[in-house]
Amino acid sequence: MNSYNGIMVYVEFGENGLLPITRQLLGCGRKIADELGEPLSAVIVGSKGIEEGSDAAQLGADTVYIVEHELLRQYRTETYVAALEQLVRQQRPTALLMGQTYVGRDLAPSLAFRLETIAVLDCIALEIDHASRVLLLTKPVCGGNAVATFTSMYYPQIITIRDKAMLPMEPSFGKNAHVVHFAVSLEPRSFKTRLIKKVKEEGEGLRLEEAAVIISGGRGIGGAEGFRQLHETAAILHAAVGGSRPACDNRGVAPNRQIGITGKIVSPDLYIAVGISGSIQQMSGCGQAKRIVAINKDPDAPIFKYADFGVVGDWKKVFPSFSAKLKELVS
Amino acid sequence: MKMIVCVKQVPDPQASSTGTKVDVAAKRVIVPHGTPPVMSPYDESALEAALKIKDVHGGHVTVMSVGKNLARPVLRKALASGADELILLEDNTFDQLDSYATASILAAAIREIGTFDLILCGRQAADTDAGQVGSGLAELLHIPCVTVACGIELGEEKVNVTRIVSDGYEVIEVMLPALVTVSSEIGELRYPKLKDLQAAQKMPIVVRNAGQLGIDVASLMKLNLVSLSPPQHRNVQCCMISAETPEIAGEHLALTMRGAGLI
Amino acid sequence: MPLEREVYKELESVVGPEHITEEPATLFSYAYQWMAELVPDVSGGGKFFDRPEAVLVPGGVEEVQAIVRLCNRYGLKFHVYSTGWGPWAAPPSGGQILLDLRRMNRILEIDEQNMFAVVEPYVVAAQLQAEAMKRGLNVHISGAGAGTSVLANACCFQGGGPDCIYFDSPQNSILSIEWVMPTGDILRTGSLGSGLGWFCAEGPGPSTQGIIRGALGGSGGWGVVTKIAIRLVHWPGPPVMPIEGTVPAYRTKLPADQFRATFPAFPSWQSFADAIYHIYDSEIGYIAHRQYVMWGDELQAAFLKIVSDPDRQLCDLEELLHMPEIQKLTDEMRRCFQLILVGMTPRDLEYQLKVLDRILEQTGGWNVALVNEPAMQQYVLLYMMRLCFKNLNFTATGGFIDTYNSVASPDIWASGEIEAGKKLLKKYAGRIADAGDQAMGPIAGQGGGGVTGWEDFLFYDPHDPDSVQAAIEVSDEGDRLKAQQGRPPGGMLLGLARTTHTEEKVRAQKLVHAREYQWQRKLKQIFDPNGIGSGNYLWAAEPSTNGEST
Amino acid sequence: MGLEDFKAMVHRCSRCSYCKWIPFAHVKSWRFAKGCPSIEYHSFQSYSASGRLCISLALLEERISCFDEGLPDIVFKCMLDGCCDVACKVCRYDLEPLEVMRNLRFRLIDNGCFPIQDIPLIDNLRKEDNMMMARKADRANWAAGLSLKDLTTEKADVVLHVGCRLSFDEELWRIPQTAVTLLLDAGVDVGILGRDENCCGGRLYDMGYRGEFLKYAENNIDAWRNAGATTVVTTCSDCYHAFKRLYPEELHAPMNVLHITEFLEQLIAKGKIAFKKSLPLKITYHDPCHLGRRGEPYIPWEGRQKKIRGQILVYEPRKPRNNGACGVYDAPRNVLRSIPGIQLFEMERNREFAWCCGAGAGVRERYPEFSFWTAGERIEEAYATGAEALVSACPHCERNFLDALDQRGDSLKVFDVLDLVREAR
Repeated sequence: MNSYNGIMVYVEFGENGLLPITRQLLGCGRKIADELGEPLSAVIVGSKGIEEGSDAAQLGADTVYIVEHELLRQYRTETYVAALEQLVRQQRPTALLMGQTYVGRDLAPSLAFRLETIAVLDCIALEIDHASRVLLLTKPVCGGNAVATFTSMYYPQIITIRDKAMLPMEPSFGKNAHVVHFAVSLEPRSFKTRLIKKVKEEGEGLRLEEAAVIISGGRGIGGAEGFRQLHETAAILHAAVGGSRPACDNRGVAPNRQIGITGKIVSPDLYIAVGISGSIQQMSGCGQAKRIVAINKDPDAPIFKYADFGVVGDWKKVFPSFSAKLKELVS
Repeated sequence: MKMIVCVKQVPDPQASSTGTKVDVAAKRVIVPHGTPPVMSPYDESALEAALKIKDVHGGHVTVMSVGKNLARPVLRKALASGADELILLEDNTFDQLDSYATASILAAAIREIGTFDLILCGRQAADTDAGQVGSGLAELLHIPCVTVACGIELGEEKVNVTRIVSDGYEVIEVMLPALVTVSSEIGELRYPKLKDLQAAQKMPIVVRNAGQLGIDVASLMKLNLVSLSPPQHRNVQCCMISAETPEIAGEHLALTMRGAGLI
Repeated sequence: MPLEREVYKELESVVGPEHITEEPATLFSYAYQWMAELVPDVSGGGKFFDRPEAVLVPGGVEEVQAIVRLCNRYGLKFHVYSTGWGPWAAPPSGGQILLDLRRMNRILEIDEQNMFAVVEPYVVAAQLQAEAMKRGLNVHISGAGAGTSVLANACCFQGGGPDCIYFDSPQNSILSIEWVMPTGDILRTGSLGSGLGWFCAEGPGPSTQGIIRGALGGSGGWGVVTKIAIRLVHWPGPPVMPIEGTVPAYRTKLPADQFRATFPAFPSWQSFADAIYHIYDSEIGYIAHRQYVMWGDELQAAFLKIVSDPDRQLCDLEELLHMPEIQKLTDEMRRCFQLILVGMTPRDLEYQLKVLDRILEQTGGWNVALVNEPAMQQYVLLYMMRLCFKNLNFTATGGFIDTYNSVASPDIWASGEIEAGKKLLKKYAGRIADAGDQAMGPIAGQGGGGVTGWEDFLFYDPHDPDSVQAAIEVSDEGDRLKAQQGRPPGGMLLGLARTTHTEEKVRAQKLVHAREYQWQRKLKQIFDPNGIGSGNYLWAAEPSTNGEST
Repeated sequence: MGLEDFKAMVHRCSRCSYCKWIPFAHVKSWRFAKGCPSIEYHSFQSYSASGRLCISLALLEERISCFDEGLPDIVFKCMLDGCCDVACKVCRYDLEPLEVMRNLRFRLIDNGCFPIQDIPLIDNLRKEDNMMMARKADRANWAAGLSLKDLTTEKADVVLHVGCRLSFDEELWRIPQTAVTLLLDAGVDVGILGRDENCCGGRLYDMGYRGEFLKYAENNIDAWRNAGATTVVTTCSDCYHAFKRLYPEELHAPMNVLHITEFLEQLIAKGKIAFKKSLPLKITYHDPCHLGRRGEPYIPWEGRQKKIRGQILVYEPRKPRNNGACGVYDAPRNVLRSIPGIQLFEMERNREFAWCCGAGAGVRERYPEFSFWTAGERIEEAYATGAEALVSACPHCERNFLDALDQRGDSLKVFDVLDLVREAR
């Protein structure tokens, strides 16, 4: 493993502070780091004050790098790649772990190629081959029809990890990390992109990532018209509404509400699948839900292999009475 | 406007899932016999994005694909849909490539072409789901990259790209030449007409092999595929609720969920 | 090596782009041959001989002529192909073009009064027979069956068959010929050459038929025969043969007072041979052939039961062989042949049946009762009359060859050669289909009163390398045995295949054994000065230098 | 199964050319002795069953490649009508030329080597679930005004599947409409899936798109189960073949499948359909390939090939032989014969060795010229019988004959068996 050393975790923040995936990355990173006998570090990238409130020293890493720059105020591929490139070239970690988030899946490949290595995205398992001390990176491929395990001899290994695939780091693990402010030099004129607009489009209801209950619709629901019914029911259950890729393509729900291998990976307590066949691509996004309820007119639809409760029938007929009954029961 | 669209030929992701198997020994996913490969759907959207720009602003669209045994009819569809040129980077060694090798081969071919304004790729391929070639290619060519676009608007020596983010979307202005990876929201590839297909059948295509491109795949591969296995399924017994009518079944479902404490 | 573009273009301008191809898949479809695996030094043990460089499908004699002239100009060898069945149909070596004559497929004329038909190369026997029957006539069908070319059987290969006893041999049935010589010039022989029509084989002056046809046929190396007139014989049956039964066990119901299938069988080979002489002498019989023994004398009865019954399958074989009545039948049929009697009138048939009875009486023979069952009678009549099931040769394994065949007087049947052949096959039992005496062939291979011919069949599995190897060994051993007896080699089919494609000196010497081959070779040198006509062994083998072959 | 599983079989072809002709026993003339439209139209040996077996071997031995430019033309210019298969099996018990040719198609499709003209067809199919380049929403227009059960919501014993051709070919709507009238009048509990009826997938399968076929087959079987149907009746031979043979073979889904002529034969025998009028008409009946030789029931078989007596190849246990013997030949003829006044003449090539109409296996869609030529040959044969009308039991045959006649400027009448039944009632 020559001169590379240490596991580095890329820390991401959401509106409510640290993203859950970051905890999971730290948990996984700690395990790998300990097994390899290497240190665990975390890196926070942003503009001044980014680390405030995150209690960087308590993240559970041995070292926390804080990379601050005015040009890093908002995520942009170019600036973040440039900043991380400088840190990684200096620190030479064995692996850099990121979340399979909108940022991670954008940042990881660009950074990897910049460093003349390769990234592996959307991993669901990370192990060490003890004989060779090589990382075994496991991820779904072919839309979830198969699971592949890769290795690479190129370092640093840049890896994104799927949400909920790893256990979060125990909160008790916190210890005082060595916090290092890493100075980067960024030349504004070298950048070719500019963020000109950012629009929040959460739409109706709760965010998918935070909802305990999700109602999700498939191709059969049709466009926005059909989804209105799902939204109404969601309001009763305090649920979020999502959709399969065809449903998004039909403009039934917003793109960022797509659940599946190319959308969001969710794991609510209850997932209600309406008119969703349960193709492997879809189930990759919600297979971790605690309970699944399905309404589908095809008795052999794969969704019934995942569901705890199911009704075979046309959703147009089943759903209204279901919804009405729910309303009655909940109120 | 000179555009290059990179497309990948993949096993049909919509293949009958009951017939799809994982050949563990060969480390390949096998779709049922009689299932043709397709252009990866996101790549079709990338092509559609290019054609939409061409519709409005004119321009030249070159489609490029890397692989072993590339099926002409699958890729000529791009020509029939409105692309102007098809370049196949085809070699027996271009098999089961990783993203780094694929991007490097594309980069070599694009350097041969020389000038271009915009490169479009699908956000990820339907087989490997790696999602790296676009970003990687941009890095290799030292051009900016915007990923997961759902809209592209052409301006003066720049494009405005609308990209999907976790809580909405953002618009990024990027100077040309640039690379954009495209998501399905941009729209499905238009249907080619029969006469366009027949015309496409006769259009010349350019084929370049590893030697001509000066490529040694072995030296480019950075990833080893150790194993490929079928996914683990959640193993539950589904409690099916049936009733005389679908309406009653709906009510029963709600009641059962209440009974099980789900609501 | 692909053709020069210039040459290809010129050939294309002759036949048109639709009728010339260099598509590799198509070229291989012409290189695949039955028995190719028996010539491993050329085929690598697989199914493909050398593929042609291009295939042309000319539409008529002018196009053939133009192609042959171009071949002369460019020194390009051509190989000619009609129905394409048999190892000699693929080009014997690389670098040749192939002329597929399938578009030259017309029956140009049926002259009822003078009883002949004029046909092009791709008319198959079943077609001409059907058209002839409508006019109360019939045509000879080669032993290879109804699917083979009438013209090629008459001009280019041996072409004999079960009906020679009545129809005469095909070479004796050729009348006038239209021949594109290897130089590209056209020669019209017989009455046709004198502008008098097709009716006569020999015009004034020397016979050209012997030159064109030679002893065993021109074998393709001899220009292209584009039309022949062929003699027809009487058909006293219905204009359309009535077919009944379920596929594959079709049957025909012909008037019983004019048509009769018989299976004469004998206690010894001597009586078997005697009966043949008597049949010749008494001039009875329309068709006479030792047919069903092709499956082996041990299996023929059981096999007949299988193939004549739509509900039977080969897997019933073992069960049938254990049945006492089949065992009895097997014994009854050991020394038998198939004799079809056709009366031009009911009285004629009556007479022939009486003669047969007398012959059986004299020789101690009997008529196997199996054939008297109506379904079997109808099946056998159809089989022998139309030779429409001849591919049953392949039914057991997909591969057969003849190993030890002989063309000789009927005495050969009593000479012990049958037993020698049987012993030879027994030795390889298991690796080849194990069936005993498999000596099949016409009772009058070369015409009435002439000689019999038989082929010792052997079934092997083309997919099984060990079985293929056994077939090669049996064939070679058979030839050695015959050489010891001072007789010409057997294994006609394999012999052709192997010498067509090899330079194997010994075999070549054997095959140029006969004087007529030598003459034909000399003639070819005169008629084909540029050596562009590609054929089989006659032309491929080096002439022998030792005394044996002259 | 894939092409590689047929290697032994392609080694054992004797290249005898039986596959190019009707069974020789049945040859009645020079003209109509030919059995294989593909080789007759294209001349080269490769356009025959044995040629395609040779090619399969060349492909398996990597002498040629799927990607050779001329290969799709050779492989796909064929109706897979199966006359070759019947002729082969007259003498061979161990060869399945049709199976090999189908698997050869699957192999090419697997590699994306399909005729480019397939693209719009398959694109539309994936969107609209039909093979007619039409809209799914229009699928049930033929049934407008008929009071029929909608099996997406109701249940019935019998589901009538009319297929893509009859759903969208307005000129032929009279055929399913007649079928409905006859069935309802006879008191049959029948319904349709209407707009939700899907393509049967049979033609896709023959075209090489087995993967697409599987999806449709799965869908249809589910839809029938949901409707509680025990019997599927179809007015289309292509669909009949798909349901009768392919569904049980590929999806192990046994279903009682009847062609409408079989059902009518039963109804007539039971006296539930009576004829009041005489139709003085000389007709000849064309056997649709998919109803005749290819419409044999599927009989499951699991076993092995073994050798007995040295090298004789047999199947253990006995393997069903699909040689055309058990196709549906008599039902349509019996229906026709029961109509007063009808005189039925047979063409020279009939039943298991009938000449194909030219429409099958994607040829009409991909190579219309060849398709019409093939139909023209059949029309000539029909004329040769002296008949005034050509009757069939498959809308694909009928459409192809109508179009070919149109092209030739001919006026031979073309009917479906149902037309004559309707006229005589």
